Amino acid sequence: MGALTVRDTQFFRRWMAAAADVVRREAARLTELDSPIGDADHGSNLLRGFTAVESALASEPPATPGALLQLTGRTLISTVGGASGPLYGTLFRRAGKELGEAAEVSDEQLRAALQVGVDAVAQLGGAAPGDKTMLDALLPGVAALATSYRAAADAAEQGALATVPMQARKGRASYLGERSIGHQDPGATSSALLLGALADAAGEGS
Amino acid sequence: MGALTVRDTQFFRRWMAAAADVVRREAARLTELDSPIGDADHGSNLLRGFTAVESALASEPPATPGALLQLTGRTLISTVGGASGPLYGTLFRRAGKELGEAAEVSDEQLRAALQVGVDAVAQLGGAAPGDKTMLDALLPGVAALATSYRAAADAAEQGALATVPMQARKGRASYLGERSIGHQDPGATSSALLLGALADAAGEGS
Amino acid sequence: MLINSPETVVADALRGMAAAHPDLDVDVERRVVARRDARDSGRVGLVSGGGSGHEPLHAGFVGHGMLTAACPGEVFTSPVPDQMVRAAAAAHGGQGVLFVVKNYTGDVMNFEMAAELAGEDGIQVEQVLVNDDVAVTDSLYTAGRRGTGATLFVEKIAGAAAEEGRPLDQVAALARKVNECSRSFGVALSACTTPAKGSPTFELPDGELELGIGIHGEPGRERRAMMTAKEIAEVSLGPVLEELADIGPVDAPVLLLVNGMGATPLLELYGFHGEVARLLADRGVTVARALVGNYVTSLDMAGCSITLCRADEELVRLWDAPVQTAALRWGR
Amino acid sequence: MLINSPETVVADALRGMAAAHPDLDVDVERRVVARRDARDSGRVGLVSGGGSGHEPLHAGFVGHGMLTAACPGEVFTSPVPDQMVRAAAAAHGGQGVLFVVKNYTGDVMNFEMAAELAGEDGIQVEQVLVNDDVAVTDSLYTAGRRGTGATLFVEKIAGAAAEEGRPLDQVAALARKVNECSRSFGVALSACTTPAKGSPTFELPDGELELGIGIHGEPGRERRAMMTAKEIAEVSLGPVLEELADIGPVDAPVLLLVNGMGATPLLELYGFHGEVARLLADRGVTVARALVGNYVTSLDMAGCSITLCRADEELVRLWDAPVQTAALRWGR
Ligand SMILES: Nc1ncnc2c1ncn2[C@@H]1O[C@H](COP(=O)(O)OP(=O)(O)O)[C@@H](O)[C@H]1O
Ligand SMILES: Nc1ncnc2c1ncn2[C@@H]1O[C@H](COP(=O)(O)OP(=O)(O)O)[C@@H](O)[C@H]1O
Ligand SMILES: [Mg+2]
Ligand SMILES: [Mg+2]
Ligand SMILES: [Mg+2]
Ligand SMILES: [Mg+2]
Repeated sequence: MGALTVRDTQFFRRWMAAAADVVRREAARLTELDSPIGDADHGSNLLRGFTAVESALASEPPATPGALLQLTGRTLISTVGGASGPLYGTLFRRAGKELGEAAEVSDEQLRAALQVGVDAVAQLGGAAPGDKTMLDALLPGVAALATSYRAAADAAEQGALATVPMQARKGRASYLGERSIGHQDPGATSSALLLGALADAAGEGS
Repeated sequence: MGALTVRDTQFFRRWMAAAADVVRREAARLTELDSPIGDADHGSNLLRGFTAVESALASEPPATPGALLQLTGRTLISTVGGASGPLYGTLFRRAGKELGEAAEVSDEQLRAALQVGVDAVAQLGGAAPGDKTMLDALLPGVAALATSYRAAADAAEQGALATVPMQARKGRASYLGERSIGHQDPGATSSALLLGALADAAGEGS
Repeated sequence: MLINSPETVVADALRGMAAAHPDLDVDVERRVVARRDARDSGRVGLVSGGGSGHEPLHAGFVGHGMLTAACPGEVFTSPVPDQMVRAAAAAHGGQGVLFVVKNYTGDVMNFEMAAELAGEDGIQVEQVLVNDDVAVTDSLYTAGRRGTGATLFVEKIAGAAAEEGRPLDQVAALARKVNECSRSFGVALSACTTPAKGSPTFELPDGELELGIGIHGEPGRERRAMMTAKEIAEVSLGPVLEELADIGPVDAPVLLLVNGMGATPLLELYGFHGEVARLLADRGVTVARALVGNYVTSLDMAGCSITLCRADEELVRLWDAPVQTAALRWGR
Repeated sequence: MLINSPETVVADALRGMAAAHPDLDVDVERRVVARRDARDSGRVGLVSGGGSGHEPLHAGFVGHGMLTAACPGEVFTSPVPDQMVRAAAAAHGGQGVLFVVKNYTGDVMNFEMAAELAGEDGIQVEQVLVNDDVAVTDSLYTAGRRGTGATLFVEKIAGAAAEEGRPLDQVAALARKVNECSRSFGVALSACTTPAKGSPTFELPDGELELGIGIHGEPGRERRAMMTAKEIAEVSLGPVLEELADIGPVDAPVLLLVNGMGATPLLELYGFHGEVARLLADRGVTVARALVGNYVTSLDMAGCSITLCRADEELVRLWDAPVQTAALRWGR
């Protein structure tokens, strides 16, 4: 990751466009994953949310990366509902706040901001690593941002796959007890997709 | 058919025992037949009815053939419900009335009595031959009684098979219009079974 | 199926009704559900019954302002005359009894026999035949239009008239009028499973539906590819409005029943109602009152039916009159 | 499915509710269903909401003596905070608002955010968390017991207290007491089909059932071979009574809800209720009041749940208080 690269608002706009694209493509699969251990709505939840984010970013274009992430977060909170709405909403809102009003941010600033966002998710949801939630993709993913966007996407993807053998302790899947084992967590999967979209925006797509 | 044979109460008792047996054996099939063009209850209706007839005949054994058929008819009316309850009930009740108080009846008397019963069914239900009802088995069956009990059972069986290509004009199957074509009428089928039971009672089983 | 055995389904349900509704007189053995205050009430008794599997119809409509007694038969099987006579006796308040009979061969014949027997017992009996289903042509080639959703309108309105103390001939005339002014059409999105058969009454592949069904799990007149709620509302309302046009002016107010067949979620049924209401508004039909819910069902069938009743002021007033039953309650 | 499209299901249903219930204030766009007489009522406002697909819960319980407003989310998806705040505003009669929140991660977080926002708007907000489902152990290893059937008890009883004009802290305390005294257990005989997925949420072969399900089409804790209604009553009641034993004396009276999951015919549900009532009688539990029907559903799932609430005289009196909503009506 070039230490001198800076990311402008346009970069964040590309990220969210890629995020909306991948959510559109993968919505059915996310809902399918949410079916055996959840309530079969994760894909449609995110589809609704990121479609709304697209319109919001188009109709009131934010001037800075921080404003863009905050608007993204607020929009997700206002349109997604469920568990993932407040969680993803908080992730982006807190990361956006962290970025402040700078017109451009460094990769390191972005990494640090996302780390604050992920910590806020952990705080809000009360989940720990290994609980079979989105955190199991977000934590390794954001940690690997120190290496590269591609590494972050791959680490998140690995983290999502690693949820398969876990027994859920948070969210709906936890109601199933041992029967939650053997299924991939939908939220961890969508987190990996979102970090994949970030890699795409950075030109580090797979 | 030996013109001099007479049929005592015991013969009618055998008939009803054979009827109850065959209904027990064939109830599931009758309900199955009543499923595509009816409401899937004909078998359970008759099972309930003939089981009740068995108990009634056991607990208050009638002294004459006429009384036995009347008790059978009354019991069917009181326990079957649906269309087949009043129809079969009327068949046996009217036939029983026709036999009067004789202790024994000739085959010809029995034939004539059943003809009166069948006419009463036609009257009550308003169906004509070819309407895809029990009458399509009962009418040829009772007509063939003039030949033999076996012939009656066979004619009724043929009559039941002949309902397959008919379009129903009476009963529930008529609601289906042309879609009733291609299915065998459950009531015609049970009528054939009842005449088959009569042949059994007469020692003319197939 | 949530049952003990196919043979005990009806008795088990009556035992449960008795436990849930201590205000009702439930005779589990003899299969009669009756109001406790019928005897010597000086009011006309209103009796209905039919095969079970259509709940809350009829037993759920026994109470103040609606039925006086109900006699549930086996699943999809008309009750027997003995039972109907017992219901008549329970409902007789000295002013005779009206039998509300849905037009099915079995029901008609059994109620006919019961009317004779009750008459012999000294109970004056009138009958009203409900035959509102436009999917069946009322001709020599059928058993006549079936009785479906209009049964609820007949029972509610005749019940209100009986509660007001009107005499038997008037209650019967009103009931007949309600039936004549009512038409229905039903659609199945799935078959149903009777306890006796234990498997669906017919095969309906995903992505297809049956138009013109009755309430006994029988297939309809026609199978079609799946449609949207709006399209289903259109194809269902069409024939109903067409037949209603023969009865009165298009813009006369109607009572509307948007009925679920049993397994259609209320969420979907309300959505369907929205389409029906919009179509009626488009065509200038005024909905005086609407009722949405699972009222005249076919076990676990998914689907819906629409019933319209052209209602003059008197019918609307009687519809609005207080009713207190297990399944329908308002007023007072 | 009887729908126009998965995306419009909730809006379509609200449009239908508006058409069917002119006495309710239905904001289709902003997804709030409210009583028309809330503003400046001087009464505590009672607000609930959650994912759609559980109808009649919650919108069907808006009206005199129960909820002041409801905010239905997408199918099985908690509503968003904005919506909850709008519902709070619609319900605010000057005495603050109580949020009735079923214990699901999403509902809890969204209502929490909404409470903050409403507070900033000057509306005093209290929350009660409903968590009655004994199939889930309330431990560090789960998201805690789910909120299911007890929601109806909480909404009815707190609603009656609000209607009486009691202040927010008392209404909230009562609501919490009802929740603490309530326990539920649910069983699925089939999965359900969400509009978004379009196929059953899990595979359940004929002849098997799921014990310990929630109300979101998720499988339960355990799969078993099909049982009779009596056996299902036994396995369901067992854990409920066990947990209730910690709460009060065995022979204290209870409120009983025998609830259908959506596609279980009323005929079967009453039969099931008969078994539950008998078992409770056998164990010396007095049923003060029983309610049987499809009230807290899971779309077109076949199955049932049992909820018991240990009820002292005050709770029974508030349960009996008049209620006039789309789905629950008595008294007055
Ligand atoms: N307490 C929590 N902490 C972190 N993530 C959670 C928590 N609860 C649920 N999630 C995540 O949310 C995902 C489900 O999101 P979604 O299906 O949209 O919401 P819901 O569970 O309300 O239907 C889960 O797969 C999981 O990754
Ligand atoms: N009007 C009628 N006349 C003669 N037989 C009839 C008539 N209507 C129906 N049936 C006979 O009754 C049979 C159905 O009996 P059943 O299933 O027991 O009653 P239901 O139709 O009331 O469910 C039909 O198959 C037919 O043979
Ligand atoms: Mg989900
Ligand atoms: Mg039949
Ligand atoms: Mg029948
Ligand atoms: Mg959800």
